[in-house]
Amino acid sequence: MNDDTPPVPRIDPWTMLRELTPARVALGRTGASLPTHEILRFGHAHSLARDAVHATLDVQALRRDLAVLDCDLTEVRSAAEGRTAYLRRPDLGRRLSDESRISLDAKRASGSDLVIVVADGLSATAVHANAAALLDLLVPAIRRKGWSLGPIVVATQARVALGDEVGAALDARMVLVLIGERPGLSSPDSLGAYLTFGPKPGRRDNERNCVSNIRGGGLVPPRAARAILWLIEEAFRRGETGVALKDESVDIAIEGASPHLPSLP
Amino acid sequence: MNDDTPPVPRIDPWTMLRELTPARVALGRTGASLPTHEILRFGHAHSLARDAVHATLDVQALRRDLAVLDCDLTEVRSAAEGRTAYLRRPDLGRRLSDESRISLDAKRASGSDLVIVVADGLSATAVHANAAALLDLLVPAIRRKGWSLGPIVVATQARVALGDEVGAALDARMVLVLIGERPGLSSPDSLGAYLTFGPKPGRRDNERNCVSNIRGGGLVPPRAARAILWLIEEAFRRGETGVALKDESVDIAIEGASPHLPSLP
Amino acid sequence: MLRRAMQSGNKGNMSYRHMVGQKLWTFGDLKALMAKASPERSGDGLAGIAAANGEERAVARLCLADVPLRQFLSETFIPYETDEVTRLILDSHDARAFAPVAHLTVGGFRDWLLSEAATPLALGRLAAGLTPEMVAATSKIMRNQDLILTARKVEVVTRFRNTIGLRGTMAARLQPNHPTDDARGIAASIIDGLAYGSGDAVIGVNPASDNVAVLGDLCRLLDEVIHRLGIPTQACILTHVTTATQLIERGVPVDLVFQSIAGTEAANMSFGVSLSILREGFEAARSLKRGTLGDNVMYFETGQGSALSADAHGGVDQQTCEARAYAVARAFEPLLVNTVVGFIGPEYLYDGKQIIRAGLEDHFCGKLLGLPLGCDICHTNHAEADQDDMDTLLTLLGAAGVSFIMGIPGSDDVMLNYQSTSFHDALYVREVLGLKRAPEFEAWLRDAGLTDADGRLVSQADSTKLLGALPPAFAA
Amino acid sequence: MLRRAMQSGNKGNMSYRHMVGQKLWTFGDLKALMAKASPERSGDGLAGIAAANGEERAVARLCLADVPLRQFLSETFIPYETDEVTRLILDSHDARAFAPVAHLTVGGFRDWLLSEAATPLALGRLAAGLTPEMVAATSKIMRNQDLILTARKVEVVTRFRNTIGLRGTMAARLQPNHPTDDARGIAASIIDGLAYGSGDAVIGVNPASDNVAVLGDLCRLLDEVIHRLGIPTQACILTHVTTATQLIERGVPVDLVFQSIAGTEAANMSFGVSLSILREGFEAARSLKRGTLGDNVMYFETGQGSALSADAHGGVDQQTCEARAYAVARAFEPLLVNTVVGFIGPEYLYDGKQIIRAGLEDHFCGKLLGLPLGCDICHTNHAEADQDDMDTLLTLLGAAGVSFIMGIPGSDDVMLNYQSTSFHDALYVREVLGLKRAPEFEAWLRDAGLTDADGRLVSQADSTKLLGALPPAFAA
Ligand code: B12
Ligand code: B12
Repeated sequence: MNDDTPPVPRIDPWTMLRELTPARVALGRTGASLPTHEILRFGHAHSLARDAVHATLDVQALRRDLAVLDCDLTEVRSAAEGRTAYLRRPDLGRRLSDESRISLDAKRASGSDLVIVVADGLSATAVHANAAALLDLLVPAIRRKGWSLGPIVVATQARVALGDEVGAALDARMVLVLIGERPGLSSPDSLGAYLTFGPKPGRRDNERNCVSNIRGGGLVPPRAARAILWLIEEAFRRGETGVALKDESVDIAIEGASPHLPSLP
Repeated sequence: MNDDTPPVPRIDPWTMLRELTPARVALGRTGASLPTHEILRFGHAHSLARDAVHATLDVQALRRDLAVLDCDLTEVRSAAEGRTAYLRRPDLGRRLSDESRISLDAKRASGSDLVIVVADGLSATAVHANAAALLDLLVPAIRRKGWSLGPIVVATQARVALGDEVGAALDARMVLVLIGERPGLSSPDSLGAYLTFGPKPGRRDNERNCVSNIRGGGLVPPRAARAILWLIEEAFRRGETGVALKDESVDIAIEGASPHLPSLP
Repeated sequence: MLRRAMQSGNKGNMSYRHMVGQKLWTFGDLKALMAKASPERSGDGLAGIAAANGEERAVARLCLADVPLRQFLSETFIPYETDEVTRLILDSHDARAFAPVAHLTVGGFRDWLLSEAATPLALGRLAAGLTPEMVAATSKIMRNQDLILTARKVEVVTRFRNTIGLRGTMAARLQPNHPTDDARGIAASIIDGLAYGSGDAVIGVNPASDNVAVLGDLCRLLDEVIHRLGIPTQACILTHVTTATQLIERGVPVDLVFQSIAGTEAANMSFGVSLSILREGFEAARSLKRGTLGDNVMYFETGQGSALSADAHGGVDQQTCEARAYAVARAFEPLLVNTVVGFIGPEYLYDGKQIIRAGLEDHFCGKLLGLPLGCDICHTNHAEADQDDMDTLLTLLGAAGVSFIMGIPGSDDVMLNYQSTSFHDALYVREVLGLKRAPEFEAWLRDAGLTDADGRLVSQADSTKLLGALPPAFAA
Repeated sequence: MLRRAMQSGNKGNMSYRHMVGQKLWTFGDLKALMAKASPERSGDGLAGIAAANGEERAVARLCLADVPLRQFLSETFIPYETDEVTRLILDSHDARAFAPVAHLTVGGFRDWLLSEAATPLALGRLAAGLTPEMVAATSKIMRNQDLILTARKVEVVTRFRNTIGLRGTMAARLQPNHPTDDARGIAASIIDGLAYGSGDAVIGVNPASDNVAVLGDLCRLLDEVIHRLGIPTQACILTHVTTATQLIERGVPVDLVFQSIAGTEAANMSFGVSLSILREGFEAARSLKRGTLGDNVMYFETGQGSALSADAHGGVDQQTCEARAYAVARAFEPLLVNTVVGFIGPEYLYDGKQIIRAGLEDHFCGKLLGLPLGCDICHTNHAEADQDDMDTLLTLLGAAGVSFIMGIPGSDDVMLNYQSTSFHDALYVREVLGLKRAPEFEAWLRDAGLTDADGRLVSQADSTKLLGALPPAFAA
């Protein structure tokens, strides 16, 4: 190697971009390739993200976290027994276990405007990290709005569509499913919110709305709560959720999205 | 497609070569590729060969087939329980199960010149197809030579080196292992013969000799028996098997290898 | 050893039989035969339509190879009466284009495709004569090498502000997603991508949000970046087609209109689309005339498993469903069609091997049907796959002549939560296979001093120049 | 998140530690660290030395990346005192050649290898300065694409009657095995292979028999075919080196001497060889001076798992054992070194994915060590692999610049009972990647009217000509 050879690996002159996004920008290169450190950091993150998929929901801790809300809390399980079955059989993750169906039917009181399902989905970590913070904001606001709130249903080995059966069993006008999104490499703790008007088995995804990427490093709970509340209100007004219902709320518009980021040098 | 286009797929002008070898010669081509029929025939053969690996040795049938030889027949199993363990754990396939070790120790009489092990190896089919025919020739010849013959040990889930422990347990001067070779696409029934002088656990493969490809379409049992007998005799004479012992027998020399093949047109 | 047998039964509803040695195998109908002839795949297992074992799979292939191509024109998999995709396929079938291969069986068609007779020209002319079911069937009896060898013969060229799909080129979509759609975050990823020579296929953002105002701002951001820097490329916000149509109506600058599509009417319905909804979006985008070199204005994404996931597969195997989605795509002359191959998860494509195979099949089927097929070579963290598998598929698709791939900073999509190909990965495959970018974009990079004459990144490129030319949202 | 830590302990017997977040990971010694840094592989699991899970594997790689290359010169994996392969490696290490990278860690070495600084020339000069353990360690922190990108920069050229390894070329061994070594059967496969343009690497027969007379006749058969047809190639009977030595002593025409080798003295012993036995064979072959263009007279075969299978791995992971076998090979200036990658079975390489990865690693390691590395891209029927996996590895190795592959009629070796690449497969990869044959052989094919100017098979080639020129054993 001569002295005039550039350093290996090459460092990007635009590393300051890193402060603007959690994306893996300005990684540098060696020839056409990623530097060793990045390859290995990536591999390590991958090993952790794979584990995150298998984390189990700590229902007791969730109960404790949600105690202040003074809600009726019920647990259900999907028909998928265990994580392996869950991963291979999405159909089972969308159906209640027989036991859970019976126990829900027993709870079916007079119905309610809204039932909230908190589901592990593909990331229990997401629920651990964000569900309580979100519900702390949502539940009081829902009560303020005067909508009647059914029990909070904690669902394990659950897919989004499990909410349809839960909502129908509890005779709810609408169901909100807060579910762990599949864990990403840098975002293993992201929560998704799916809203379905008139829940019943057989609803299709075009009949729901979604608020996604809810987490500290993403859509923070206060903004997520506002977006969800806007959608709930609008859905009740129109009597539908789905593709036709577009989010026209204004408060999460672009300019304020990340107010505390440093400006470019 | 024009009329002057050659036929698809192209047929090789040298298809008569097919009569000279079981190898897949003169398959024709379409562009650079194998014709559809060959691809699919291959895939079908592959599915069958994969099944052949999992065939289990029919010990009862083998007992019946070998009854005429009037030999003492013993069964042993390796320490690998089941086919999956066998495939993943060659180390276990080389050791006797505890039960089998005890039962063999009980049989250890005064020792013998030769013990023959008939082992499933990777192809029980090979044993079904060829072991009896080979032993029908070998056993009388061995007796004629005056070598004392121990029991015939039928071993399941066995590797070649299992013969070392069997031979040692039975205090044999030499062990001959007839074992199913891994099944090939066109040759799922090929038997290998491995000869080890002074068998004891820890022998290495350089201390054995091998006669391979014993089957109808390969080295037919009469020729295989002659090759094996030559090796046994020479091994007893020199007091060793292995790399230093080269097969210098003459009768399987090239000219007569497949006497009934048609000559070229 | 193998003997062939014929189909039996009434026209349009046959059962298929094949004799091997002494054993007669029966397959209920062509749809079932197709499913059983498919390579092992978790989704088909989930749907309960896969072959029971390797032998049944092998026999199904032997049987399928004997089916005449014509049969696919009479035996429908999803009824004509109830499915608009089936109607689209059959109604738009071009019998004249089909004529040169009309006499062939599936197996004979494979032989023909691999032969010297199947020139790029002949294949281009044939596309309109092929149905998705025909190409899917053919792919099932092909090895990986056949899929590569055939696909690379096909050249599909599309244009908006540059030229995609020329032989020897491969484009990349710059995918600068951000978990809150933050303008500066997105711009940062765009700068990074451009500096690494990515972005000729499209600069395409998946918005986390469905908020119409946010989406409008994003469209304007991309438009500004492209025009300030004078980049010969196009922008896309990958929101729902109905939202994009609304944005266009509101005067927002939209280059390409995006939509996820599937291969059955019911699956499309669960995506909230239909052929007529797609047509509205297509016409809205065309009306803007924003393309300078051509008017291919649609960007579609597909991926095996989506129909099954929506319980809308009608017993059709997932790869055939996927090929049917291409029939939907080709009705709208898209600039780009992207099979997002490992995106959904292991319930449809279990591991690296299944993802690799599916990627090659999709590319082959799309290309044969005349589409500009690219591939999001990707996996999720719940699948049994890793970057080695992605490197493998990338290299294979590069050899197969894939139209474009994704470029994501460091492979890690921080919003969609999955791993795809990085800016660096594109450099790798360009280096190893000598693949160039879209020529207009390649020239722009060179003129901007970012690459040398060979298209390689310049060692000490003054990529900071890019930073100066940023929109205000970024510099704020 | 990740913090680095240093090795600790006395020189030559260190323990390795790495801190990640709050957690301190410890690895007993360098050998253990190497094993845990290896990609998942059934053989290392069988040996009980693999990482317990993905996280441990990832941390081991982080830790290994920080190990200085020099460390491999002081910390031996198998004792110098008891292993002649270790002695060979250390005693023949060229410190001057090593100097340019002597200051680097494993991770820094990877960076350097992928950089523009690592030119083909620089890599060629470096080879003698590298040890198998260094290259094995580096391969463990590389992705598939890194292995391809680096290996293809290296050019290793060897010669006997033609030139192997020139950039842009790939040769093929014609492997005409027969279950009874029947002369006409073998000749039939040779004719078939030549007609398909195979055989430039070597015409190499694995004899089923160990019979000295049979082997002598086979040598004469091959010699006759090559000389009658005037083929610029070499022959080899793949019997034991000691047998080949005896044949030479008896005046039998032997071009190349073959031997299977492994990476430890004990494993070689179980193969019945040692460095001095190999030297005898090497010198015997050289003494015949049968090469016309060069005197590379050895043909070696290797493959991950052989040392473990012989219980002679000494706790070293199977890929490092394999790389050590290359140190044995390079002491004898071989014409060809062939990693028979999926040959033994699933207990060492479980499935297609493991076979593919191992093939790329072996090729990378061999090339970096300066060897003419080819690959028998193959699998057995007890492994979880199929022809799709083989197509994949073939394409990847073609891109990586593999020196040669196997050519077996229809992929099916009817004697060794496994599936490898066919004559057709070589045509495929030549077509897709534009790879040529050894130039002398390419010219011979053209002159014989079998191929056109591009090296493609001629449509109506009069390949029957070949049949006329056969030895009597064949025409009998
Ligand atoms: C996987 C996925 C898909 C898959 C879903 C199939 C499947 N079996 O998983 C596919 C590729 C088919 C898909 C399609 C679309 N998706 Co999507 N998808 C995702 C993704 C990456 C992960 C979802 C997840 O982890 N769910 C959790 C698991 C446990 O739940 P599940 O029951 O297994 O999965 C269900 C939901 O994910 C649901 N779903 C998936 N996407 C969408 C989108 C909407 C609007 C709705 C209501 C439901 C929905 O479908 C699944 C099956 O029922 C998210 C991004 C993210 N970070 O979450 C985007 C995301 C949810 N999708 C999005 C969009 C826009 C779409 C499309 C509308 C795009 C389009 N223009 O066509 C389509 C159509 C959606 C529909 N109506 O069916 C947006 C939603 C934006 C928003 N705030 O409304 C997201 C946030 C990503 C994005 N920014 O592009 N998607
Ligand atoms: C697999 C195999 C190998 C593997 C063995 C490792 C393993 N774990 O399996 C490897 C690649 C290491 C190998 C090496 C060699 N092999 Co080998 N091998 C085979 C093969 C293809 C299959 C064997 C089989 O199915 N065994 C059955 C299973 C159930 O038994 P196993 O206990 O799992 O396997 C043991 C035996 O196979 C044994 N073994 C393998 N090869 C040889 C060769 C000899 C001479 C001996 C004594 C033992 C032996 O090693 C294994 C582990 O202990 C056969 C061909 C065939 N059709 O059978 C050739 C075959 C047996 N080998 C052969 C040869 C020549 C060799 C070598 C001597 C080549 C060389 N010049 O170095 C070397 C060294 C052998 C030794 N002394 O160790 C010849 C034997 C010819 C003869 N009649 O003597 C055969 C017939 C193929 C051939 N024609 O080349 N081999």
